[in-house]
Amino acid sequence: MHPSPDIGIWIGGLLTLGIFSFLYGDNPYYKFCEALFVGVSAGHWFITLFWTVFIPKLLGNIGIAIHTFRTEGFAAGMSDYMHWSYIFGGILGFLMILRLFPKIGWISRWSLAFVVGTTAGYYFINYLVSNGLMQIQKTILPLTSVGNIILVVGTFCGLIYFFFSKEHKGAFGGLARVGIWFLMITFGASFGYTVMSRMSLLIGRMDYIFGIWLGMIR
Amino acid sequence: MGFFERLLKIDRRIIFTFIAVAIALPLFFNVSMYVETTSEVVGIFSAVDSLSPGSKVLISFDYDPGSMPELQPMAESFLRHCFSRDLKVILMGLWPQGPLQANWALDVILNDPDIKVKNLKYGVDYVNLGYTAGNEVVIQRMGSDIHAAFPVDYYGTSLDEIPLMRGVRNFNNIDFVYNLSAGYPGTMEWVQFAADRFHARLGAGNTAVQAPLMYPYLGKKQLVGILGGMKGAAEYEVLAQRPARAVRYMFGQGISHAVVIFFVIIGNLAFFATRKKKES
Amino acid sequence: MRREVPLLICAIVGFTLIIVYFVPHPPFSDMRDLFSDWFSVIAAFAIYLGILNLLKNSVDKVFRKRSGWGFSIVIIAGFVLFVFIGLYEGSDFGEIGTRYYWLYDRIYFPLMATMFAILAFFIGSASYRAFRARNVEATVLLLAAFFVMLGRVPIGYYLTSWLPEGWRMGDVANAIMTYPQMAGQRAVMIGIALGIVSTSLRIILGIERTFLGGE
Amino acid sequence: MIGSENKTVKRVFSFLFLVFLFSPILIISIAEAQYSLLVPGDTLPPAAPTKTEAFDTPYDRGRSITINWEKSKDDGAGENDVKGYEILRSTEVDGEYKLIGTTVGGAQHFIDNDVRDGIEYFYRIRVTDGISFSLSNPSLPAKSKPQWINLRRTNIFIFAVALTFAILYYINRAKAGKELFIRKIAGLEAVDDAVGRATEMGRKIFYIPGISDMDNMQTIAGLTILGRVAKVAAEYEARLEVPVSRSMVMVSAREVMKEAYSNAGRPDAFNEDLVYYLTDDQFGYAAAVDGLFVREKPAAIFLQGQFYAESLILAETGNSVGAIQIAGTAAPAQIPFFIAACDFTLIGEELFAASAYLSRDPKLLGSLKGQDVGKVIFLAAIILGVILLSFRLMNIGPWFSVG
Repeated sequence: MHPSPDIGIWIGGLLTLGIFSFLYGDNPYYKFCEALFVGVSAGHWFITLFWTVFIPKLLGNIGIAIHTFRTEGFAAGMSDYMHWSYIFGGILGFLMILRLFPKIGWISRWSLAFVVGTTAGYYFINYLVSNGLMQIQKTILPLTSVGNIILVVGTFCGLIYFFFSKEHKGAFGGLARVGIWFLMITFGASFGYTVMSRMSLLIGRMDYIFGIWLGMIR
Repeated sequence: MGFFERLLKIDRRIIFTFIAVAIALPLFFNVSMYVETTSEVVGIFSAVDSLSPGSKVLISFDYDPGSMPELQPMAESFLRHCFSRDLKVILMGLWPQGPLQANWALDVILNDPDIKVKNLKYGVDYVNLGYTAGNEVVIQRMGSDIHAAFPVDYYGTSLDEIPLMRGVRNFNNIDFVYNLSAGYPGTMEWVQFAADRFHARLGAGNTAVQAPLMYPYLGKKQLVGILGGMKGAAEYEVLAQRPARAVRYMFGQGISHAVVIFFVIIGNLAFFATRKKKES
Repeated sequence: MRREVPLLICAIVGFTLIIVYFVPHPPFSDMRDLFSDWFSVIAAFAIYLGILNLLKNSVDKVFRKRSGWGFSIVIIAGFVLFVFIGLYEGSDFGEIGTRYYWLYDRIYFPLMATMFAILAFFIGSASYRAFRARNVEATVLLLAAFFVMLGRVPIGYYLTSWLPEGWRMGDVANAIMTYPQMAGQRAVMIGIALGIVSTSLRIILGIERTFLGGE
Repeated sequence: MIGSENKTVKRVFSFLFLVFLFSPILIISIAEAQYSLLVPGDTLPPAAPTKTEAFDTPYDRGRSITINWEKSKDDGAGENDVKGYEILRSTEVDGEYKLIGTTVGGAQHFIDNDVRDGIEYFYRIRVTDGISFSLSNPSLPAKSKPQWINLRRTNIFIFAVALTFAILYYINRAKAGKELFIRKIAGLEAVDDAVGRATEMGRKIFYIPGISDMDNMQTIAGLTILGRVAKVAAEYEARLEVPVSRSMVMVSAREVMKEAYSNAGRPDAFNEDLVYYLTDDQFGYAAAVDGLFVREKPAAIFLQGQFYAESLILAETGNSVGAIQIAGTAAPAQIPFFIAACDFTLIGEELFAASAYLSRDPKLLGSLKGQDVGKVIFLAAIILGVILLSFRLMNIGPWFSVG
């Protein structure tokens, strides 16, 4: 056994044990790790957004816009003008912050509406294409093998289950029931498939505790 | 309360203990197990194997240290395969942590004796483009111009000054795209943008959770193959005839699966035993 | 102003982004990228609101000495430490070798990876409870999980290696994944596509407006 | 002795002479092995590519020219030694051609995305077998320009319009007062019971709207459901708390709850602190919410929205404290865990149907009916396509592909 001399490894190891202690039950050790985690991760996200979005995306683009204006004036091309548009992004962000002042806080809804509108428009097309049409295209298969038959029947019945405006009764209900079985196979299979992933995460942590930290594994 | 009733309501901490032991114990033994290969993994392996030397492979590292146990072995065995086939490798990340993961994998592989003798040069044989924010939009930009999506590489060198990148403008100049993904943005986005819109040849390595979601995309046009979780990583190592970490970890993996299955069986036995009792 | 303007913005922006898909001509072609960049900028502003809320709640707890106020100090200290060092390090804060990276690697990462790894235990306890052959549906769920779980590890191979190739556990698991699993997956995906198309439409048309609140 | 030495010297010399004599052959054979120089005909360069044509890449934003050529006769046939093609470009037909890109052997087209709109470019293709080259004739000039409409996406446009029309049609019918049947969704029937139980037990209700931001449709759907749950909670006078992981979701959730409480006639019961931010971090949030669950022991937990790996961490902990759990997500990977650990789970599309189901607003119900019409269209397409393809009549698959 050769425990690591690195204090950082010890901190990491102790925090690892602290989180694991939750499995036994809630306790002050876990509460400490949880509180630290919340504070530290909130800080991490704040810093990440600050240095990867706020500075380069907002200030960076406006900086480029000002620079091109000073060097090229009005001769700049269309794409150069696009940099100016980030001011709108900045304004929408600023409106969001106004939420802090109860009297004019409602104006942040404009930014919210912008975000939701963008999402709606983008999702409409993208899901229609990639989740809808492309999957239909792939389901149009010749019924020449057992596999293809299962695929077509399964997709068909599965979709029947999602019908909302028709009662699942009679033949229709039968199809929906077959659909549920297919869905159950899907969920069972992905659950089983995932077990492996989760176990490997634990292997990684155990390797850290016994290998890197305590030096018990060669 | 009878034995079976108590078994049905077993304290979950007992299950936790079994799992912990099942995972920890095998780490102390060095056992390698037989790994069967599947067609999804062979799909990627043979796609890479059939590329002619000098072909360009793009690897996108779309994960962070959280998924290292599963994805890092995949990254390493894939890189080794590329280098041993004399392919040119372009690394990048859609996750901020991606390029770091890439460098860690490079560090391991470039120090491998078989690869070291090739004396590979940065900028000629491989390059790390770094990270650009923007998720799938980055892929879309790469479809029109990689130099616009990544004006400089990880170390701040202009792409125009990197020999490897000179003739590479978009997906037309890339012979294979390999994506290591742990979520969003990841394989789904690469399929939707790189494969669907720009017709890139795409393979992926996924965490085992994500892999089943990608099965619908399998096929020549969207995904030539997929590595799912540690099993996929181990398969690739076996195909490349270089068993490494993933193959070693498979032992603990197997034992822990056995524990879960064991409890599922026990649970069902107890369930039927108590039900019979109730009926009688 | 409070209700109409947001609904108008929503409708215009949403409709524009649908149209943009069919119009490759600039500036429409760049609209999607641009809007997604704006979103990031808005999110970067908005995080101040969340952080202020977190700090306010923590400080409140400390001053009112509510139960667990000591842990609120830990929250504040952790936050201040990361933000202070992160701002000090500058835009290269994440590079290997910086102080920030040390903190990230030794404090944040172990916490994150362990919380993630806890799933290994929970997946065990969840499968013990959930996978019982209570009825037909539950049995189907159980069997699919059982075969795939076994098929993905070498034990499955050892148990069934006497069977002819193509009928072993690994092959069964693969067959489940490639056919019925994929069929169900597709049904779910197509359903979601329709659900999203319809919800998007309701939002763009202003029929669905709960997220904006009232007057 | 001398004689024998002489003999040795002689032998060495004659050996060296022989080596000298045969050295050209040796060198050539080594070279042959290295470069296959002596294979008959290989001093010849590969046949030049033909029919080089360049044109504006169709249906794009401009700044792109597509180049097609017919591959060299030695590519895949003939000498079969083509290593690749190099694409050369110039702005004058007999000007200086510069290398702009390369492809592997077998390729027949290249897209040049490094051009300026409105400028004429000429292209030549150079084929190489690793030693020698051949050049194609220059292409006719090509100019790039942006297009207004992407006609390749006409099929998608038609589907989008058809679905929109179906949904709008039924919304209008519902507005006109036509009764619509909606099947039972168990998870949503349970909302009232769950809230009622919390009231009886005097414990809290937690509502988790997923961990994504407002740029995710599931979050928006989750917030809509929050509106209905909050209204029920306000009516039952149960305490509902919403810890969130995104600031914008916090802002929206407060609006939603405030409105719900005032609709329920209890605006005074609403307090902004019922919605609070924890951290943006996925697992940091999971750790904190787990802590809340075990300490507050809520009677009911709602998990509605976009979830990732933390789904099971939350659901298992919620289950261990004995809460009634109603989950809903369209993240296919997480549905199995919710099914395993929660009492009720809304699967995929059901999450998006929930707001209509709970509100019973005719307009929303109408849109559900419209969705079903979409399903009929898709199912019909699958049946038709499968039949046509099975009898080898035609393949309608491409109708659904993306241009």
